[in-house]
Amino acid sequence: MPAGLNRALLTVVGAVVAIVLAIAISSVAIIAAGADPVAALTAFFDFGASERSVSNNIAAFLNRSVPLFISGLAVAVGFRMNLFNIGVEGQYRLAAIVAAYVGSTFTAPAPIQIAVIVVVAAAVGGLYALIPAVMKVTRGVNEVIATIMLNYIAINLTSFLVRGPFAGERAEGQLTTTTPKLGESAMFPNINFIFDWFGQPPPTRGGGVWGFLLLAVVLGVVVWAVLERTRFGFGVKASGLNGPAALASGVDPRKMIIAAMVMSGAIAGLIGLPEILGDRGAFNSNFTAGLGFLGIAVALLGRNKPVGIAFAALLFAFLDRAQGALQIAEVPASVVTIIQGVIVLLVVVANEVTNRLALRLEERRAAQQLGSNTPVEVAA
Amino acid sequence: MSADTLATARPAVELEGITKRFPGVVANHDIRITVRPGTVHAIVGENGAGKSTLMKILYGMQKPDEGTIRVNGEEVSFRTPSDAIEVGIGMVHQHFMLADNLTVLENIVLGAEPKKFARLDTAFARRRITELAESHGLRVDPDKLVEDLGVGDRQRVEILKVLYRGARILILDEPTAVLVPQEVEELFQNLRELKSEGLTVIFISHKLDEVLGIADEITVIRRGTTVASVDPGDVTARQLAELMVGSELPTPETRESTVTDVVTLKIGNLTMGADGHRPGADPAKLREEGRRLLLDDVSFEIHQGEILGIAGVEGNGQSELIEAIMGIRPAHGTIELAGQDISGWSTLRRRESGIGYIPEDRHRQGLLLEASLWENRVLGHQTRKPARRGIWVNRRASRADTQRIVEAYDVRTPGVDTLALALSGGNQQKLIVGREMSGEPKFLIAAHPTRGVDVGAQAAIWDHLRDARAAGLAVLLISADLDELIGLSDTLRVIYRGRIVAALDPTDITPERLGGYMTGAIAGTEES
Amino acid sequence: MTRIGKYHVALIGVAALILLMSLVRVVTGEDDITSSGTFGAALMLSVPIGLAGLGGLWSERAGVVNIGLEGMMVLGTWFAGWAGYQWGPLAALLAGLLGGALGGLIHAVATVTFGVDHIVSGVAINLLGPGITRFLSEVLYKEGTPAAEAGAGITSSPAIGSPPRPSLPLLSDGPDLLGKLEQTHWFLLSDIAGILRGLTHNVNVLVILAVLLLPLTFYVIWRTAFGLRLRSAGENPWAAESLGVNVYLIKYLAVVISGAFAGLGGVFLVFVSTKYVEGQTAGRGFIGLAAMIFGNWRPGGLAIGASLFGYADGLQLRSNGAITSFFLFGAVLLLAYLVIMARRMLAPGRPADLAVRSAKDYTLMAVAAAGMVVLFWLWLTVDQLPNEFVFITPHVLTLLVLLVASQRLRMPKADGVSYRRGEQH
Amino acid sequence: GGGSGGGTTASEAPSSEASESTLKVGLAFDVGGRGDKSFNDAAYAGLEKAKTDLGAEIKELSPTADGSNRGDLLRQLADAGYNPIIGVGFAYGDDIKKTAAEYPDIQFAVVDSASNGPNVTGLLFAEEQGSYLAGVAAATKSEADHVGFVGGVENDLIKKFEAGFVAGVKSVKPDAKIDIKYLTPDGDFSGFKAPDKGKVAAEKMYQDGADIVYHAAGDSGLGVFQAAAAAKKKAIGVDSDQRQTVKETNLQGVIMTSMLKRVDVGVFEFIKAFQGGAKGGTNVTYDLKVDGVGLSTTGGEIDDIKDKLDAAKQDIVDGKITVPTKP
Ligand SMILES: Nc1ncnc2c1ncn2[C@@H]1O[C@H](COP(=O)(O)OP(=O)(O)OP(=O)(O)O)[C@@H](O)[C@H]1O
Ligand SMILES: Nc1ncnc2c1ncn2[C@@H]1O[C@H](COP(=O)(O)OP(=O)(O)OP(=O)(O)O)[C@@H](O)[C@H]1O
Ligand SMILES: [Mg+2]
Ligand SMILES: [Mg+2]
Repeated sequence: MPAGLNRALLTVVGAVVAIVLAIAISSVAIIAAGADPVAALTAFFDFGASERSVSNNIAAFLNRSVPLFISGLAVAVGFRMNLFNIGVEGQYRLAAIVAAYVGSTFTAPAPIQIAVIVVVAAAVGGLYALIPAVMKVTRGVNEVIATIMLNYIAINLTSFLVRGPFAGERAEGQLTTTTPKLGESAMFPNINFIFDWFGQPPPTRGGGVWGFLLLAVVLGVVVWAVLERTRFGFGVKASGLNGPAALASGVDPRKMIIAAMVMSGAIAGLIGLPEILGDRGAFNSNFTAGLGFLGIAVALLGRNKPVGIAFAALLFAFLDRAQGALQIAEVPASVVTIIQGVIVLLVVVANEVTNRLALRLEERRAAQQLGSNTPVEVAA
Repeated sequence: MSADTLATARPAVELEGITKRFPGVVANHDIRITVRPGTVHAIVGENGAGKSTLMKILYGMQKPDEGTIRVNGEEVSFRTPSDAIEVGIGMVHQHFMLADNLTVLENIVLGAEPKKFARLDTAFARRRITELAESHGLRVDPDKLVEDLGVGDRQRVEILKVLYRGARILILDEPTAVLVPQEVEELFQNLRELKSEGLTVIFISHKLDEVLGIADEITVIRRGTTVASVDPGDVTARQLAELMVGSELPTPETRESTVTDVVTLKIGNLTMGADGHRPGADPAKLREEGRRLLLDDVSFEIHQGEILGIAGVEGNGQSELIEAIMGIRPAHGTIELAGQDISGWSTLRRRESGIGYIPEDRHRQGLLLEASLWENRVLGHQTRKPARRGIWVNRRASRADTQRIVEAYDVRTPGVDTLALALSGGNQQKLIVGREMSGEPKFLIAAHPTRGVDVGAQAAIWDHLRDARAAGLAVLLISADLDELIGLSDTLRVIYRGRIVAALDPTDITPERLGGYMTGAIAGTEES
Repeated sequence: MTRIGKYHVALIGVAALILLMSLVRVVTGEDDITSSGTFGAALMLSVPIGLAGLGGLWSERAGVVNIGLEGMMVLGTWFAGWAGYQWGPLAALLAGLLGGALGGLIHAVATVTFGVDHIVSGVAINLLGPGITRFLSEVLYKEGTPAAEAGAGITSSPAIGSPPRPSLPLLSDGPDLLGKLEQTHWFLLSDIAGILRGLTHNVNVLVILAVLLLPLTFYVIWRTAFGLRLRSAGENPWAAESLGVNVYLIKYLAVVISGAFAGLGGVFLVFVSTKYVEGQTAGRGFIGLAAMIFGNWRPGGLAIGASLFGYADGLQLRSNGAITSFFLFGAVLLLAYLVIMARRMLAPGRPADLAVRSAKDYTLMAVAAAGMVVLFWLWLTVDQLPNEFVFITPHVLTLLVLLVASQRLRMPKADGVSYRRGEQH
Repeated sequence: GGGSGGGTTASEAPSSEASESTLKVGLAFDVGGRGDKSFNDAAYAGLEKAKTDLGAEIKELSPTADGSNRGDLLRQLADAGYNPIIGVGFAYGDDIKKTAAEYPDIQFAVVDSASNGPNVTGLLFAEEQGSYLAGVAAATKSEADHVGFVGGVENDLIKKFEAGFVAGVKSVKPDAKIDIKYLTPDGDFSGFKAPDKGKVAAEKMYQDGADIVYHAAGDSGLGVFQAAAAAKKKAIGVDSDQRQTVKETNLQGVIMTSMLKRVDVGVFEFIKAFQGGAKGGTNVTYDLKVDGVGLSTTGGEIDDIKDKLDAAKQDIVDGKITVPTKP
């Protein structure tokens, strides 16, 4: 146990050092740009003057982290098995539009309707991810290229659907194409009540703090349990660490590839839902794009572990939230992207270094406890 | 020997007070060795004694913490292998150091490329290689891809690599581990030739009779330190072994037969094509069409309490046979376990029905190096007690059972949460043996169960195999160690080019004759 | 022997393909299938993909997976635009190369020195590239700067001078014999003329450079001593190390060159648009990577992959209708497959094969036949596909080709492995 | 959605911040942000004019590359006391609606989208009318009776351009051939940033005989101009007077005219009206009547057909011609 503790401690120290370094590097850039790094730093923590603005910004921050977290989870499930699912982007967009459309075609009591939408989204994402999985298993097609291609196809398909078969009513003069609006019963209740606990006014922003956050937490726990505690998760881990050994141990790599890819895709399918069910009530042609790619960074930053991914998603969301505040402080907002990139790079470097250090420590400990190979006895 | 005339010359290599520490391990401690030029100098020692580390230091791959190296009387300090190559040292590593997807020529010239402007001068290189090959009797085709070569050929490529660089001092780290006796003899012939040309050879091996046959001088290393330097004329293999370990050498001898007449495993007409598997194809037709077969009509039975040994030069179908039985690679033919046809079953189902598997390469097929010991215990048993609890992995029970294995099989480890990579190879192997025995298998595949394992662990593993056999286990034993094969097996089969070419009685066969069958020198006479 | 055999097969394949294209053109009347315009556009659109792919090839042959090509390409575009408007095209070329190489250097430091997972580092570079360039634009191109006066904005640089674009005299220029031949629309002859003219008429100098880089890359990587070391680093770095090869140095060089190639792809985009436009790479780094894998980590295959994308993209941009003729194209291909299969099955003296192949092959043939009928029917009935389906043509084609061919692919053995000196695997 | 109950508390922020009734105008750009030399910059020009002419204090914010924080930018401006607040681009439609509901005391405007709240002003532009004139000019000037249209992204906004252009061409030469090509589908905005693709698409049109190509493709239009220059033919620019904004001298000559979309006017007029006490809830359409759209005349290439263009314009203004907004 102390070994594990050591390791965790090292990881945290590494991450902190990396973040501090990233801030330092970005400060240099900010100074070079003729802006004030202190102003930039304060901007990150400037949630506005009024209580209401603070609540809104907290909501914006938390809401942003939800899709990032889910996206990170989706990517991580693949990574655990050395499967690189770049296709999360396409999977979530296709899933989002189909789920939004299906959800708008009927009304049912809220829990049922929401459940149906969630299931549809997961199913569509999973099925779309099944394509590269089957291609890999049956024909050995590299999943990286296959999913890149399928992303383009999904984007076009989505565009076709939103303008054609799935197009909904639009207000006069509204140019954004959209699916039909979801009924009230399809909207996921917000969790603004948590602001009451702190004596804060609830946020007025969009749907407030999206209730989907809770579902995301549950999802995180489920993914953790599946990956870390179940036999399936053991198979995933074994396949990821050593494919041939897993095969020889009776883990069918083809089944595992399909299962992991479908699971990844199914989770990916949920990425768009917080926004649809918590705020927009429809899928439209301006729907947030690029979450699938950000998910890769988030997953890597979180070391493909749900808890790490949660922290990474919060960090990214925290940085993203400051886009407006930075501009108000006259700091180029692209600093956020630079910080994100630098943090990802430095944190993984730090991970690498601390990992090696931890292994070294572990080996030394093992060797010392055994006391073997010490030349003392034969020191003649 | 010629050694006498050279005795007055400056030593080719002098190592003095070499010490090398790794985190938690002192691999070398105050090592002293003097190698006279134009001799074959053997270094022997247990696994992990520090032989490879010492040689890597001499070859510039690792830096010693203390000590001096003198080559031909001059003190040297190497930063990289190229420094060592420069003063005429070449090394053939314990594991092949070849790039499979490059040609023999490319592998040989790499790092010392002849150039015409920037262009690689292949014509010149081909000439040089052919010259070298002819003058040293090392036949190779320079334009073949290395992946198409057998082990013997690869070994020759490795030696050519060294000679190509004009090395005068050759280090050979366990070059014979993968060779059959005939190939070993051929290699030794090459070495003697090199020696007669004045080259110096440093030779590492665990096979003491080989060492006695070739060496002019022997240095023994124990636990990182030189403990003796002896003349091969003065010692016997047994004495040498005792110097190495300070104890008596165990021998793998089966005491009394426990073979019953209950068939546990029955293999019938197992056939596997080289160019992929087509279900429903007729093996006879495949043969008729002249397709290359990795397994060709292999049939045998193993009874309860019997160890069946398969002898063969590596690459003659052993791996394919194992993988076919495990269901990892598809093949034609029948496989029956306790009377039940299992040829259509998945690997998992086969394991569940009582097949245990000690793989030939523990790092490739046997372990999750970056996972804890108890997770490695679960591997292959994830669907059975005690690892299983519904859809969950039963962590507590798995840990407890791993603890049991650690104790019963004397796995030296700080605990069951230690990562597998922190263990030495022998301990890793003991863990694997313990794991595979714990499913109470009916049938066990043991592929090279003691490869690279030191004598102590070797004896322990042999004991476990014998005990299990006595309790009714059927074992398919595959090994490159002919003593082990002859000593442990109740029955012997020889596999050659995918066919079973001979059935032999281990009680009256010598390693030499066995080697004859394995290389096809003696035609397959069926004895039984 | 086998080399020559392969070469012949390739030639016959190209000939058959041109014949088929010519046939489809004549039947459908879609002249764009083999027009010089399409091939000119295809060439222009393939070059950045091909350059990114070459970047990938250099780095992956040395054992470093480079998914950061996109980010490096972005750096290339920005620096090319920034230097180009001030000091002309040559400066643009150099700056773009350097910008890409800088991205490569970051990747090399992370993966080679620190042993970071290659994909992780690549993803970080894909974040950093656009971030850095946007930042630089916000600082250097903001209102009131000299650049802004010259026409820069946050999303674009001022215009750069355009480089010369030579043509092949006589054949594609001046008398333009090929152009005349193309206009006659004769079977096969005009098609070949169109293809040749498209590849030689009014081409950007960078295109010529880029095309030359393919054989150059082949020569360097497969024929020189440096190339041998580079490949050995991708196949078995430990072996290379044991022979005194400085694997770190080789990997550094390869990855930096890789970045420079990606940067060059960016320069090309800037040359075409005569300025830097934010987002103009549009995922070409990823496509380049795909083209390289498609091409089995070899320059020739990569060229085919990049051309496939360029051709399909060029064709869909030029003509919506031509895409529908792909249905006919596919149908004919499937027909050819069926004929070959049927002949093989009916051939006497090989009853063994019949038994062996039976079930699986019959299903395959049935699927092929059904596919042929469907494609033929689609060709007859559909005359205008929704645009979205036209846009995806290159990607669908790639997937189909991969489905057929991807089992032959072989990547460098130590590709993506994090290598550390002195630590054997 | 849920959570709109907080609306009642909305009044406190602006009243405490906006002291001495200085005019504080906030503006949120569309993706691409300020400095895009196009749409966003035109909006900024209007904002800047408000600063100089009306003494307004101004603040402008750009969204993230994925546009996910459009709504939050509006709220941050609102919380910081800006009033009125303008969202540039139809993508703001949805976000403005929500934000306006949350801040009922603040006036909002959205460019290219209709009003969808009592405190929202829709600033609409009759692109189809301007494009109609561009079509008339193209058809009249075309000698081959063959023209082309290159759209950047196939969304409804750009389709308005197409519809107007086609109607304009047909009004002059009903049999004229019109080639139409979009570069990317809706949702993939790279079509506005792909000069190479614009070039290929236009090249094809010129090769097939078209002699004038109209583009509504943002930066991709540059490729259209290049193709025109190479083919020695003409092109029509969009949004701003591109004969002036495009700096390459060799390209300026091919730009026969540009369809102007006076977002600057729209923005400025809105701010001015706000200062005058105007309230939202309605749309203001900038059409030919108020010269919110029109054709540029730099270079004098369409001076000779001025009468014809003026006649067409008059017909539209008078309502004799209704230009379609959908192709
Ligand atoms: N790179 C390393 N890092 C840490 N420890 C090492 C390393 N290389 C070797 N060791 C340690 O040094 C000891 C000596 O190893 P070495 O490989 O030299 O043994 P050997 O005598 O060659 O054994 P074998 O007969 O198995 O080849 C090993 O027990 C191992 O614990
Ligand atoms: N490259 C290395 N880096 C770190 N530790 C190493 C390395 N190589 C070996 N070791 C350590 O050396 C010990 C065992 O090494 P080694 O593999 O030489 O044992 P072995 O008994 O020779 O087994 P094998 O036959 O499998 O090589 C372990 O503690 C291992 O962690
Ligand atoms: Mg060892
Ligand atoms: Mg060794």
